[in-house]
Amino acid sequence: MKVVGAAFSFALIAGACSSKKDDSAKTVSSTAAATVTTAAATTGTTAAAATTTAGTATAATTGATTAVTTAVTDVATTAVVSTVAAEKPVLGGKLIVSGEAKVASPWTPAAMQCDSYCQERARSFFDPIAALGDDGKVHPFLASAITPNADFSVWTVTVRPNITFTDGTPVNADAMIRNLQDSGQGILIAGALTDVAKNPDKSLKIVKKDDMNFDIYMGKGGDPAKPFTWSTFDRYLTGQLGLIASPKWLDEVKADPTKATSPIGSGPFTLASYTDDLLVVKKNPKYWQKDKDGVTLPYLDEIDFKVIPDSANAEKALLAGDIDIFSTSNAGVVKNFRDKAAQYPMNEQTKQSETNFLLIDLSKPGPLSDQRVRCALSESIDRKEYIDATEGGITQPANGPFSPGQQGYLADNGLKTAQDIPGAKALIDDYKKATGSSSVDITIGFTPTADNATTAELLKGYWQQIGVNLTVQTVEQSAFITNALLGIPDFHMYGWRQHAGGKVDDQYFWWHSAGSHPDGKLSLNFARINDPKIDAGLDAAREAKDDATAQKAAEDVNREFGSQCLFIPLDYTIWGTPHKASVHGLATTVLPDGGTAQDGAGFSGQFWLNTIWIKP
Amino acid sequence: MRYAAQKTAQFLIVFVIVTFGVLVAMRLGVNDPARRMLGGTATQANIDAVTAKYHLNSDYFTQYFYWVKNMLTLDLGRSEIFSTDVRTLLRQKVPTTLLLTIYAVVLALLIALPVAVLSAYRRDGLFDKSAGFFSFAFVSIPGVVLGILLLLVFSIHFHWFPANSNKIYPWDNPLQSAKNFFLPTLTLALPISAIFTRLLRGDMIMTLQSDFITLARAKGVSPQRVLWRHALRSSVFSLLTSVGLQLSGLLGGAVLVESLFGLNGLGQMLLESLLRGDLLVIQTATAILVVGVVFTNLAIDLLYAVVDPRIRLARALG
Amino acid sequence: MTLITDTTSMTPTPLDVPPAAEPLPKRSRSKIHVGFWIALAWVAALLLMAIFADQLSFIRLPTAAVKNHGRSTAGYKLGPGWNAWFGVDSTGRDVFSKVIYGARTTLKVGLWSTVIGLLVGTFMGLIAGYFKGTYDRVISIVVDIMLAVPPLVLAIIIVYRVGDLQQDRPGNPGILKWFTRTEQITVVLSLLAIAPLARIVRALTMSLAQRDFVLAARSVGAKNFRIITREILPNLIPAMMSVAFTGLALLISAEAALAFLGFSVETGTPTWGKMINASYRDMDKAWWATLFPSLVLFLTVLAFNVIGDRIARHYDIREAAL
Amino acid sequence: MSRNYPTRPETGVLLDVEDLATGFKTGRGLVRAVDGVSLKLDRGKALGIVGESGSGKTILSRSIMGLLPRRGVVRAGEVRFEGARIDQLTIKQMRQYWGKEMAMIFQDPMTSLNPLMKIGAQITEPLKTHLGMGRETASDTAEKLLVDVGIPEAHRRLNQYPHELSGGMRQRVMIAIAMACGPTMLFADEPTTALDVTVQAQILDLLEEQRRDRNMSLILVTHDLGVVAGHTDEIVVMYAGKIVEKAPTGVLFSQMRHPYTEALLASIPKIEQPSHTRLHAIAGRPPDLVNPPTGCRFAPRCQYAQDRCRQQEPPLTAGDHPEHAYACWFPVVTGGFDRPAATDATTDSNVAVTIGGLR
Repeated sequence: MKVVGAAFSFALIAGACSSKKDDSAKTVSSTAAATVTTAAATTGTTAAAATTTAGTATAATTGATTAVTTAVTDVATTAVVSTVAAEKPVLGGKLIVSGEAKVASPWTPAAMQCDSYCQERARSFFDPIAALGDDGKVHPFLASAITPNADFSVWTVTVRPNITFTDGTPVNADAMIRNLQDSGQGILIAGALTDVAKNPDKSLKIVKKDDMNFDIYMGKGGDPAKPFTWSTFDRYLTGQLGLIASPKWLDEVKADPTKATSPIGSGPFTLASYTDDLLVVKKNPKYWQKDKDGVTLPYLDEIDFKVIPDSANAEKALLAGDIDIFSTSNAGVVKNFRDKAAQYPMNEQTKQSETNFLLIDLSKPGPLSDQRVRCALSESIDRKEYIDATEGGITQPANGPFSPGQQGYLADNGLKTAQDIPGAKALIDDYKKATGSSSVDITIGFTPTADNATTAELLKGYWQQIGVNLTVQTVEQSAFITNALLGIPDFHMYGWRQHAGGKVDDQYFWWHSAGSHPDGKLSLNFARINDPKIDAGLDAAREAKDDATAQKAAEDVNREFGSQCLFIPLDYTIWGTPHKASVHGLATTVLPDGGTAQDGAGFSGQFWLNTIWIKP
Repeated sequence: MRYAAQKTAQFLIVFVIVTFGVLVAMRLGVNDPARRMLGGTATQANIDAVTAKYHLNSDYFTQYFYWVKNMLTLDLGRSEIFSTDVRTLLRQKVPTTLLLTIYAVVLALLIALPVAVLSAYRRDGLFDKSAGFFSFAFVSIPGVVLGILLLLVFSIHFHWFPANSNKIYPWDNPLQSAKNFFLPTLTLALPISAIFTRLLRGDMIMTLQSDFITLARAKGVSPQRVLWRHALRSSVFSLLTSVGLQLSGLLGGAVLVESLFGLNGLGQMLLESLLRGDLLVIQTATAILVVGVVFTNLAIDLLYAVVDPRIRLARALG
Repeated sequence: MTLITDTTSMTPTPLDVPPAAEPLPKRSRSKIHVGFWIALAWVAALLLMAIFADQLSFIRLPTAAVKNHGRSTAGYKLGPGWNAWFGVDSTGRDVFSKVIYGARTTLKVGLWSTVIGLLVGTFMGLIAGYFKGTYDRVISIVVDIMLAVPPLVLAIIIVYRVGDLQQDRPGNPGILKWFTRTEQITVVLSLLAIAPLARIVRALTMSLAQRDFVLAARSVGAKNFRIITREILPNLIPAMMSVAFTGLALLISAEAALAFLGFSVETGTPTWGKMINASYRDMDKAWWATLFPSLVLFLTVLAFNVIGDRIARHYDIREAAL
Repeated sequence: MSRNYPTRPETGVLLDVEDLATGFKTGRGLVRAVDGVSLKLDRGKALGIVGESGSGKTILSRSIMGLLPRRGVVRAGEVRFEGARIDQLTIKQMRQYWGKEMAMIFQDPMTSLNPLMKIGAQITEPLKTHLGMGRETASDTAEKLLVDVGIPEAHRRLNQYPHELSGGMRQRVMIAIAMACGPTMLFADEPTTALDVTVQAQILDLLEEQRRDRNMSLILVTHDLGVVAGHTDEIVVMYAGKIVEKAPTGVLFSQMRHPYTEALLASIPKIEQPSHTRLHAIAGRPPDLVNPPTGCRFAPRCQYAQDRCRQQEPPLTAGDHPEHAYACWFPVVTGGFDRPAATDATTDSNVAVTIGGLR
């Protein structure tokens, strides 16, 4: 049922990261799973994620139909709500949510090692500085304004007044700066924030203007002397980097790390209890946000976040009434709920989502450093069969890391997605003749899930036909990410899922040679891509001041992926959030500035919590 | 006394060898255990601290010494993988598995005792034959198959029980807890009850042929009393041994059911920490299992003596 | 005064049941026979099909995609029927063929691990039971240790570590590369079998060593080796045969459990446990892909148990000893 | 059913067994363990049933008492106890007799006392069941019973387990259990076989004493003619499920007619012999009771057997004494107490030689 290929998906920035652990989808948004450090993730997460969402909501609606009256609209725009718009929200009640990931723990935003579900939980007690709207734009959230200077090299954040953390500490410039500086020190985040200016002591160059205002400076390569145009920086403030915790609590955690499990923020809920399996949050009665009728949010009294690692189990749990809602990227599960839309409306996210692909460690000497071999492997795959076997037949074959709805997506980027065994075999024979090697042996790593095992079986079959021997190793997820990050074990390839997002800039440090380090050194550019055309495209997109320029740059990047077969793409992820018909208000969140929030704050497989209500 | 000393010595030897064996097994060929325990993005300082704390650079004996020392001071350490300290982790996981284990064995006994006693009493009767057939089938049905069938029928088809038994403890919500634990318990209990039934029936049949049973009947004691008071007690020795084996097997062997039903217990924790290379958790979990197994055996041993005064006598004499 | 008055009857009283009629017990005995032969036939058929799978035309290759009217059947698009007897699995492969090829692996692993376990366990048990003393103490401790860790946990730890050590990582002993995954699983499963077998053999040997014929052999000066091989071992064989079949059944289940938890043989080699693991989540829409391998697994385990049980009854071996 | 023994009649027929047959269904066919046995027993008297193992004497006593399993066992004939038929009763009904009216003691007190129950509990069990005694009363009564059967430190014994007592003590406990509810009829199945010779006599004396004290009837089942000699009023000799000879004790010993009885007598151990080897004294084995030989069942092993013996089964015929009966075509004349009168009796034989030959 699940995505095979992608053993793991990863999206530091854009929330693109989801990992699939059991069969289900674990979206790791920022996370790089347990391993990856967080900070970077944080940052990135937001942005990308946000993007994703927009598309999603729409789609969802369509699928879900029934109860949903909503009108769907054009993709980018709308988040459709699955609820009847006119109905008045009911206060009170308890929502039971389940998700796949267990790991979360230290809840300090700087140290959180968070997947999508963890992000979702974190946003119940932390507010982000900014959030994505369904217009694809960044809207201030805990800030009241986020404004760049003319060339996008200095971003000014104005703090929303009269808000306090639940421990009574005021939310002000000092609190935000404290959080941003903490987050800026993570290994990964440093990788993502290379173009934020740094002080001599390595801290981010953030200057407090007054109690409620501060500036963040951009600098090429971190150099404060080289002001840098970063037109999409604010997207980062919608993700983990933007989550703001009480500085008082952060100090307490520093003194006593065990306090890390009882987070304090300014969010709609406060934490009541937390274990590995169950997180309970209760309504924050003094929450600052109100809905458009002036009712203080949130509507719910309590949310129980359970952990069900396997989406198939979560499906059964929802059908049995044990839970009210969950998110999944398990296409089989999504498919099942499409058939049950009357009883279980579902939000679907099909645009701007992650790509399932085989990640290649390009720096390893061996057959995979040869473009012919890579392309032959790709061409020998019967993507239709793969999708039928592991994705319930509902996903679309992918031609690269750009999914529909993303900046730079092309229906044809030069990569052949149809199976062509003779052609592939010819390429391999060619390679063998050219290099004099008698056999092509490849090792691939997967996380241990049943769907991955199925994928591995299929791949082994395809590649056997073209004369390639495949050895399959299974490694648990966190170790898996470590392996890929450090390039330690002798894997040539990894089943992977990543790269959700709206803008190509969200993927910058995943693909840019600046993030590429040799095996043995931590490399956010997992594939260790070192391709001048891709670098050029990414740089151009980051500095582009208009969409058309960025779009063109993104398309160039996409074509380069296609012609070089830098990845072996399989298909695009579909996310679904099925829930009981009694659950309403999934995508109606109104942002403080009056805009409508993008579904799930732009993260794959998430949804807003503060405006959910349950019809008794 | 001699008995106690012997048992203690035996326990210590087994405990030391097993835990040391696990330590070596887990660290053999691992270049940088600290990095493995902490994950790829751990800072060097963090790695150095852990290496120093557990003496990961020293030989295995030294490492073992410090591990034991830490255990004795109840410093179980912290798991980065689960991002919590191991003691908390155990507090979360052990009750689940313990409950599951106890439930399963108790349920198995509740099924096996009456069935076996009745089968033996009406030997070769219709009940005995059908019980024999079913117990043979249940002994042979692999846990995976049984669990899947139960899930399919009772959870997916009838919706009587949750498919995913998110653990709820009886002291929190007895009814819900019972519902959640029922299918996993049943999956474990049915094959075990079949084993118990077969053993007990065989022994009961032997016992029922002995003179003291005839004597008891000749006293005019009721058949129920003859069966349950006289015959059962003398027939439980193989059963006791088997209960011990099953209990200790289940402590760690419930992994399969835990994973099938989404119960998050000791087995799952062990599996997960193993896959993620969390050496500390594995060692601690194994140590707990070994202690559990040894104590179960001890308890069974003591039960023998409770049931049979002759064993008491023999032990008292050394 | 007369104590006993008289015996009136001079001729035997006819009893209600004519003695010639052979009553119940005989019938039930022959019923067991039937079960035994069915079990044997099942195992034999499975073995034959597994061995000659490549030659039998009705068995597809497990990697061959099944087409239905020329179209791919991936995604369980074909249920049980004439085209594919047990239907197809998620990849559109023939479940029946996979079950047969799976039998190959499963039986190979099960049989070999039983044989290895039997050899080692019998050796250990014989030494401990016959020589007693220090040998016994040492072996008993070894057995205790092996039994102190729950079997599935032991298996998981070893299988995982062996697989882990096989990976090309600086510092890993390369020697483990010589073992295929199947061989690793076999060895690990045989480890599980050793301790219980050693225990049984030890107990049996101890009681045999007390018997008259052994004492007699010893009194005429027979050497230990001769006594063990000529007197004790042959008498162990019936019990060991029974135990071997029961053990085989257990090991097959254990293999399935391991595979279910994701510790299985190489990719591309089907086993029943793997097949179940791959499809049980889709039971609600494609019951056949889970049910048939489960059923075959169950029946095979059952068959081996029946055979073991039958041998035990034949030689009157008490179950408690096992 | 709730009769109280003080009001029981002192004399009269207590037990009347008529034509009792008992068979076991086996895979080979029906084993006719008891085949047409009739006997009567008066109140307060003692009857000895003698025969080798396998002769059906134990089955006979259990069959009379109704203790055999119901499944796989075929019973025919009538058993009257105090004039009422008890052979058709259900187990539930029989429980009114068991322990209260009839009691039984066994050969080996080690296996017939429950090894896992305290002696006190085993004695009080019937007291509580039949007499409805409470804990305290039952315990006191149990102690008195133990004193009665000659066990020292009775109070302490109540809390002991069978394995803590000597063999003789255990058998006394058994007797105490049997006596607990004051039964009118006691079956003693080889009560002394497992005991030392010296203890044997004590136990037999104890049984005798108890019988007289309580005006109880006793059926003493044994393979040892020596045991019954001094302690019974009448003796029945069984072979292969049938009665082959019966007579008042004195008459039997003075005028025994059946060769089997003679052989049994010959096998009484000498003092110096260990007590367990006796029955092997008769050559050959008892016949297969599924397909018994035609004619006299003892014929294959009989020293004096002739063709007629192998063809025709001898009926029980009356002997010289009115209460003496035996089933033999060619009865022996033994002991020199009485000369044979029958015409077809065998020629005078030297007893010593015969015995030697039989061994």
